[in-house]
Amino acid sequence: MIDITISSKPLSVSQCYDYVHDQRAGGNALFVGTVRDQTQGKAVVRLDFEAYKPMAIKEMQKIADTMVERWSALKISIHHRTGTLELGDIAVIIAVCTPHRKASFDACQYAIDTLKETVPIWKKEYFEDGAVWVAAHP
Amino acid sequence: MIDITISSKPLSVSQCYDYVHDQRAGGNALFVGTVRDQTQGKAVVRLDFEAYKPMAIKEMQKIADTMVERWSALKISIHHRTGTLELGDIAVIIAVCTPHRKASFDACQYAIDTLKETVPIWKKEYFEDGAVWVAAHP
Amino acid sequence: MKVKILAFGIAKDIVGGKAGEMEFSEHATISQVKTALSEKYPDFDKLAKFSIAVNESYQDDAYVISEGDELVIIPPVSGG
Amino acid sequence: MKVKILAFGIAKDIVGGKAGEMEFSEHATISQVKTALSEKYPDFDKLAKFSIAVNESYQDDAYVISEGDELVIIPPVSGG
Repeated sequence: MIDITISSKPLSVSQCYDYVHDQRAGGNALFVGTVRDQTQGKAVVRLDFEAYKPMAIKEMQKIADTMVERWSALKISIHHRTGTLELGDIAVIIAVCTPHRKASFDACQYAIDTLKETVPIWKKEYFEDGAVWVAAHP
Repeated sequence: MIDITISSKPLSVSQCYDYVHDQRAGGNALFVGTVRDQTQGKAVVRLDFEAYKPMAIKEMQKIADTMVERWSALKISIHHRTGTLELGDIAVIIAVCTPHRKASFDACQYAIDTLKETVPIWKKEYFEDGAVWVAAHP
Repeated sequence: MKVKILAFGIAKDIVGGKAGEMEFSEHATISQVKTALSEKYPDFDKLAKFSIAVNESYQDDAYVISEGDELVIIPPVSGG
Repeated sequence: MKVKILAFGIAKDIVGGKAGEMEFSEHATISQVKTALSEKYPDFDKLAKFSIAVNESYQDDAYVISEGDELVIIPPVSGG
């Protein structure tokens, strides 16, 4: 009941929703992270995502396991994109269904917060005048 | 930037996502409420939703206005189904995008919580042995 | 004065139809409307609560109704 | 002993390539690995932090590496 994908192809919200959709669930929460056109006021041109794929999958699996244990998540879909992304492209989708709605929000928020802390994926932001690895420096 | 619909036709998650998708946003949160196969252990056969449509639209608009004011929501889509729904059918979709992700969760959760308190829509649950208007009695 | 009343959800079952009319005195308040409804249809007292909307907005007990208002009986909502 | 090291993100830029090898004493700890990396590549000290994963799991400073381990330098992650 856990669907984890790291892919260099465009991600699909409806594919993730269709995966988690379940008659036993009343609440489905989804988070979709997309490429913003600016970072702290500076125009972003595009992004690159690099993943240490086998370990990233393991860390995403740990997140999903915690969602099941702590919030009784019935089905979970976590998709992350790699490679070059243009403005508006989807970087990540997290979809989860739970019997009751409050848990679906809490589990989904836990997942994206934790993914951003533990999953070995790196974002390089390209500006008109250069590029930086996000969060690398204090 | 606010898309409110009450419809007797099936709802579409990707339609709501496509509406709110915006390059100025980094976070999109969606809630999808579906028909559960049971209520407190009793098997549900189907549902009927009845809406006082003009007032329901007004109350949903108030919710959306608050999401814009309080969480700087950029785009909001709220779709509610009416008529007869089968198990697994989508009853409601709320989609919202905000510059940062935390606000998208908070705004989305506020919207579904408030919708369930204020929007004049009524759910009748059908069981094998009868039907009840949900929440009517203490 | 005669006032038009709409009913939804379980309220429709209680009053036996979606639309009707009731007679109220001039300057009746929502509070008086609710009392009159409970007297005519005791099943309203069994509800968790019920509200009255006038012209598509919730109105509180002190609100004074006028000729031509459309009153709507709003039993506990359960959308979503 | 010679140990294989992989680098991602900015760590790849710092060490000048995705894969390399470094020489460590037997029973070296992750703490010693990090010190050796910082000495050879002072730019690691400019990072907000960096971690070392061994065989696809984070390992803390006290972890003792063995011959055949695959060490991976994990600079601050920024997925999502």
